[in-house]
Amino acid sequence: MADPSPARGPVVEADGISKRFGATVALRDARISVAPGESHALVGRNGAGKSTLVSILTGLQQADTGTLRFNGEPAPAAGDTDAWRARVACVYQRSTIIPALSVAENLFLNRQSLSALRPVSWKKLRARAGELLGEYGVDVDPNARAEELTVEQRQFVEIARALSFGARFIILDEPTAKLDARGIERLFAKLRELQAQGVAFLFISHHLQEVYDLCATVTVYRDARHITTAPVADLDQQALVEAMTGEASRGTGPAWSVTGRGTSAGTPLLQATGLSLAGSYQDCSLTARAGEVVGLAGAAASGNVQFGETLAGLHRPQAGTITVADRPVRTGKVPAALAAGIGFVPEDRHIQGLVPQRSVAENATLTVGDQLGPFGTVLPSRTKAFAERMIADLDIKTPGATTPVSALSGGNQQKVVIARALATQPHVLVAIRPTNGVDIKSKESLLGTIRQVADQGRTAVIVSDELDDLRACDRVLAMFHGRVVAEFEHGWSDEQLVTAMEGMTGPTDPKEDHVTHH
Amino acid sequence: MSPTTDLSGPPATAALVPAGRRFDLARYRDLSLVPVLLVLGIIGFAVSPAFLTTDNLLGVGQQATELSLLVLGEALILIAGRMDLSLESTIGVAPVIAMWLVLPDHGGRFNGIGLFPSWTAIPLCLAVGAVIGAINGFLILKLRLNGFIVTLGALTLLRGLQVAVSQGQSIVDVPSSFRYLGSASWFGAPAAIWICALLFLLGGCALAWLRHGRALYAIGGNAEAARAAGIRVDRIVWIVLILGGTLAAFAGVLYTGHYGSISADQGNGWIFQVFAATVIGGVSLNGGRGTLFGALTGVLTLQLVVNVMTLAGVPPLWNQFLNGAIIIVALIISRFASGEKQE
Amino acid sequence: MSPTTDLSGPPATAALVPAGRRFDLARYRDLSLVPVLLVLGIIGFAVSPAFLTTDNLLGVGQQATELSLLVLGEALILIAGRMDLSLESTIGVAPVIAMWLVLPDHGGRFNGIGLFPSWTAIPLCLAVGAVIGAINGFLILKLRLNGFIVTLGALTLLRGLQVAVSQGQSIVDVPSSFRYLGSASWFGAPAAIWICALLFLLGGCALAWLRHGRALYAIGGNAEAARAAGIRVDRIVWIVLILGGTLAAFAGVLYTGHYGSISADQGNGWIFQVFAATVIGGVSLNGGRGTLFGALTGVLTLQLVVNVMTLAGVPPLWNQFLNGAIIIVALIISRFASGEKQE
Amino acid sequence: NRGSSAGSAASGKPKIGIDLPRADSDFWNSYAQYIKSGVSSQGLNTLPVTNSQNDVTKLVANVQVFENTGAKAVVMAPQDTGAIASTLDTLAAKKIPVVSVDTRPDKGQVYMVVRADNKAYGTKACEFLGKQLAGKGKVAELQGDLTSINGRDRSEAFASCMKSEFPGIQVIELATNWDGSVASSKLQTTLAQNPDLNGIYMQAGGVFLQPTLALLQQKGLLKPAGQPGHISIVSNDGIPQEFDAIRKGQIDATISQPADLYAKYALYYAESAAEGKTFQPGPTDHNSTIISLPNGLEDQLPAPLVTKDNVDDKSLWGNNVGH
Ligand SMILES: Nc1ncnc2c1ncn2[C@@H]1O[C@H](COP(=O)(O)OP(=O)(O)OP(=O)(O)O)[C@@H](O)[C@H]1O
Ligand SMILES: Nc1ncnc2c1ncn2[C@@H]1O[C@H](COP(=O)(O)OP(=O)(O)OP(=O)(O)O)[C@@H](O)[C@H]1O
Ligand SMILES: O[C@@H]1[C@@H](O)[C@H](O)OC[C@H]1O
Ligand SMILES: [Mg+2]
Ligand SMILES: [Mg+2]
Repeated sequence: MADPSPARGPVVEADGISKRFGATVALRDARISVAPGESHALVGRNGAGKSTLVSILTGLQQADTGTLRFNGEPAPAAGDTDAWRARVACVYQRSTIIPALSVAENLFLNRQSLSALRPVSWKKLRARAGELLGEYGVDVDPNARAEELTVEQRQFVEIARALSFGARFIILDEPTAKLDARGIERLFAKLRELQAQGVAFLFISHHLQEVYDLCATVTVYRDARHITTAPVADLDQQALVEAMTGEASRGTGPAWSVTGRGTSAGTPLLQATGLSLAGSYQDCSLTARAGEVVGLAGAAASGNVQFGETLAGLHRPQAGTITVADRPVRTGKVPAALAAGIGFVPEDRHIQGLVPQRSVAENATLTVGDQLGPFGTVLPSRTKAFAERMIADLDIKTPGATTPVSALSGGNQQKVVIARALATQPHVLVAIRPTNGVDIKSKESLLGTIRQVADQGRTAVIVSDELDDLRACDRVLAMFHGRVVAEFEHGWSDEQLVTAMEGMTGPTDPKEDHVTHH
Repeated sequence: MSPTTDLSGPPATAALVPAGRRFDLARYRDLSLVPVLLVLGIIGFAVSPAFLTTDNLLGVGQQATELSLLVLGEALILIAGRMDLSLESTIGVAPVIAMWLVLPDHGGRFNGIGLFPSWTAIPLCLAVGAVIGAINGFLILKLRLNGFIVTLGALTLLRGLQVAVSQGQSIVDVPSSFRYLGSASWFGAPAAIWICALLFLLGGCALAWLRHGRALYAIGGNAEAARAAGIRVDRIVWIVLILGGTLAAFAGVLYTGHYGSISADQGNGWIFQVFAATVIGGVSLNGGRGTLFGALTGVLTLQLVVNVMTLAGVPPLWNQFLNGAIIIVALIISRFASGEKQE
Repeated sequence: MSPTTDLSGPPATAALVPAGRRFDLARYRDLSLVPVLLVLGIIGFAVSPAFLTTDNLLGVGQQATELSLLVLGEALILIAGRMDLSLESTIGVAPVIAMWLVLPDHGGRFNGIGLFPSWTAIPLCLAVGAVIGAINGFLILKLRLNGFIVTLGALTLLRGLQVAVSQGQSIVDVPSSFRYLGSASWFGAPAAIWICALLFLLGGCALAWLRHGRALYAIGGNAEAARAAGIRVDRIVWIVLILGGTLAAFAGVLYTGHYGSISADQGNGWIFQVFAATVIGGVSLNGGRGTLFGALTGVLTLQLVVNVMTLAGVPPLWNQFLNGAIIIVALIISRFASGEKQE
Repeated sequence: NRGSSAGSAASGKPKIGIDLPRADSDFWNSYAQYIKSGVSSQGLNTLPVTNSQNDVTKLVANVQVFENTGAKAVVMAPQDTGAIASTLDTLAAKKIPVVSVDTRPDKGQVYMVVRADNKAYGTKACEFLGKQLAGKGKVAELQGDLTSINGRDRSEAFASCMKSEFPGIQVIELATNWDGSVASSKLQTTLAQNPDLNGIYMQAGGVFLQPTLALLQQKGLLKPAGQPGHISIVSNDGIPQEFDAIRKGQIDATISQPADLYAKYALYYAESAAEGKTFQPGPTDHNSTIISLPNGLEDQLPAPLVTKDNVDDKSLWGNNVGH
């Protein structure tokens, strides 16, 4: 399919690209150039214009100005999708899986048969799908409907599909955001293999470590502009962050620190005992004391997310009890959990977090409707004041409290979700993947916000598989296959935790009390 | 109405550029029919001097009352992300069942079972409406059936029930309480107009300033997010469906008083009008957007069009054509006035 | 109907578990009305010996043909994630406009403008249907207006156009080509049945095995994703809307032949039946799911119910009530037979 | 008992299939009651009575069931007079005679049409109103559905009579789809525009009477006949409520569309047809005339104008129903 002869130029070269959405300038005179076989990273803060560039590079949208060339030739015409896909394949940031269709069909969407008039041979299609999935070690029935897959499995279907076109240039827009460590490893192995065959990548991620692991060149965008392009080796992490944020960073460490204060002394605020939820986890317990942040680590199918959701009242466990400050909480009811003082940051802000067309103020106060006025009223003045305080406290970048939340960049949307959870002044904050898809700068401040909760004498539970998140915890419980398998005090090494999350029991056994302090 | 992430939603307004202008437009989305109303007013004025008389305008107002109550109910339901087609049958069947319960079992042209005293007619009628809403709610929320088709079935079923109970007759001898509200006049204007205005005002205030009113927008906008934020989604939706049924039943009370009898095809075919009015008035069929004020301008637009066409003496053969055309034109105007794509 | 990615589907359990069982259930979702049809058959047999006669069953079949063509069109449109309410007017207005174009301008009870020779009547009629679909498509896809309300406006407008053009009269003297298809008999069964069966078969095969057919599911399931996969979403949706209009116009041809004239209220009120049949047959109102076979069982269910009720001598006053009840019951059965919540 | 509702007395008689056009209007409701009582008093052998809800496709489906269950004659009231044509052809081919009530099918063989002359309704209403208003003034006409043959006949006859006989009267035509609330709203607008309105012609009292009275009452325009400012009203149908209104002087007249005779003669002709009797054009023994149509015969039943003078006449069907 692809031309094996030496390429006549960069696989892609874009110059002077500008794109506006109404009043928003998403890209301003931006450029990028990816050499054949190069692994090229594109980084920038939320809303810097990365995904917009992706949609222009893949022909989904047309730039307002600028030139675009593939292998030295002008880009195909706007509607000629086949030509586009011969030049560039893409894993988009937003899922492009169609839930009601089978995995096999999703993989070969719009190319189920060789020509439009030739009937589809489902048997062959299934066989081809099986082979393709096999290459990624994804154990999925090609016949299953996509909606039956886990998020991670879906992401792999997505990746397998993009890579299966045989294009010599592949764009991956935050492909790792939905994968756990093992998944990321598998993906990277595959990418390196392809790279060895001379395939070029444009790789987008907010995990700078991944950039260093995988890429040779990095391009930084900021505020819709191109800032710099350099070999990865020439930019250390600090320089990279500076380029992204435009501010000299005040050092490498985060602004917050894990104090470890109150770890053993604090009174248990949250106590979950013997919780079981069929199909997700069994007999799990957790204690969180005032002043500490507890991590609940676990890979995709470990049940840690469901466990966190159960604490927030989203699921009713078959067994077990939850108490907050020694008072039992009715399980399976969000209002009960809220009343008991449990705040909740859901896993996916698009699904459970935000009401997109409503304002920032409304979203931020969704949980505290009863505190904004007498007799069940919601006074606009109080809502606004409340929201403005949140905006200031969490440093949310928004034109105003009345802006629809959908107009904010991803990181700022995530802050609104956190604001919503903090609005009730919870004793216990349960946050699931709180920094999902958020840029490095915002991540730091979000974790800082969560630490603050603990520092004020309350407690927080971070449910995540991201080591960066878990580093903000005083204590981490690792889950595997629905059970808590290990517990770590602050100061664990990455390998320790990762092994535990992969089911090989770490050096520290759960419930073990004697742990070293740092 | 599922919890979804709408990729094609409104264009994200700038976080970079001061968003003043754009934002204002969005704010006045609910006013997008006001220019249409003005134009209709001017045409009406040009067409006939009778247009701008109190008599005529109050007439238009009163004619709009029953429809507007259905629109009020439907708007609340749509904002909460649901639909109810059966309102158009409730407006007929609720009064008929109330009559059947209170009218004596002999002597009249229509015989009931005389189970309750006749002063209970209005409360009974409202209760029937509430029960209908509750049953719809049960089927939709507990059995998780498709709301559009459940209420479509209910639309047919209830109309059939009305025919069966009334034996297809109109009921002329209705209790005076029933007759009063639809025909009385307060302070120089029909009572029905005052009542509707009051209900819209109450509803509007509740949506704007009450916790449970605000919750409707959250539920309609993203039910999952609302649930995760501790809003009792199913309970509130159920209440809204019950409220919708009750409002439709109350529209039935006004209708009966206004037209002097309960006819067997009361409200027949109105649901299309209800949807048209609500949506051209800026309420989204996908939930989470719109105001009662907008919905009200929708009703008034449709009603004024009929009035102006009658005044202008449009040939009867072209009436229906123009009615359809006006819906599309109003839709186009409200789309471009608000600048938002509709999905 | 917006392009969405619904990640909140059923808990992602499967795929760990061997997915055989789940998948099978889902596969047979389209058969969920088959037991209902069987039960109806048994009741029919018990109720009257006339039920199981060729005459009766072919009669039911032919009565179902026109509705089933609308259902075919609507099912395609729904699968692609859209809606078209105006089909019920197209079935009447397309033949009337075709007549107006071909009938001579004097002498008949209904006078046309005689612009085209009379053999062009059927092609003209289909063309009118296509044009209507194309205009709807323009308003929905280019102006980005809400499809439900656009086609609701079109429903009223086209019905009004029909009344205006035909002056409210039925047109009795139609060209013989027009009359033939709806009344001829091939191999012992009405031609219309063969034609419908063929169209459903073609449609079903296209949906199951052709790329463009599969594209409808992709578009209805997630239009953004379909676009990213290189499917020309707007173009295909437009074609489907045009196809829907054409099928409705063709239903008009069959109707005219079947009933011997074009009546002014041909198809009036059918759209509810169309939706009911399509949805109880397993096609999702949210797009991306369902089959034509399912939709066909939906039509047959509704039609058989009427037949059995007539044979059983259900009192006329309770007819409509039972009609509504049956929609809800079928919905409940299809919901529990498929085990899926409906949204 | 499979399908047939025949009593033992009737079991020997030929089976008759009867379809009612709709169940939700006062007029047709009364017709249904007369049919029911006629069937039992005459001991007829009928198939289960069906209701086609104003939809010709349902009517055709019902007729098909009649054919398949052995009907020897069919009584129907096709509200769509065009679309019944091919069904009539089928029935003719099977030698099943058809009695059509209220409407005259455009094409296709019928044994007998039982109806009153709807054009005559319009003309009678016009003549009465014209005289009441002494040939000048403004009249609002609440028309029926533009797609209904009866409505159109009434409108056309009314219009042509007004034009030729009373050119001094201005007629304001209002289309209503047989819908009371539409009628009321358009009448209200018309009243605002023409406060000097002095006559109303309602094409169907069954749907327009109460809304009209309620509106006039609210506007203070409901003055008894004879008083200044009285608006002359002629209605159509002859249901009991109209008679009450005539007695109270609220309306002036109505045309009694004979629901009882419709039912009586529909059954009579159906039975005769099944027994193979034939009829000739000319006057009948029941005060009517049979005329010849291209596709059959029509018995034009008398439809008397009812005014204050004859409103208590016991022979009017409106005085015998419902009590
Ligand atoms: N379709 C659109 N309509 C309106 N505004 C848009 C649209 N797509 C993107 N934007 C705006 O363009 C800007 C750039 O967005 P883009 O998605 O490219 O950012 P990004 O760099 O990918 O951010 P993230 O790291 O969060 O993925 C943002 O301000 C966004 O709000
Ligand atoms: N089609 C669009 N219409 C309106 N706004 C859009 C559109 N596409 C993107 N945006 C907005 O652009 C911003 C960034 O978009 P993007 O899709 O990159 O989100 P994100 O912040 O990276 O979220 P996530 O990582 O969770 O997908 C968001 O505010 C989003 O709402
Ligand atoms: O009198 C009218 C009748 O002739 C028509 O067919 O239906 C409506 C009736 O009121
Ligand atoms: Mg992005
Ligand atoms: Mg992102």
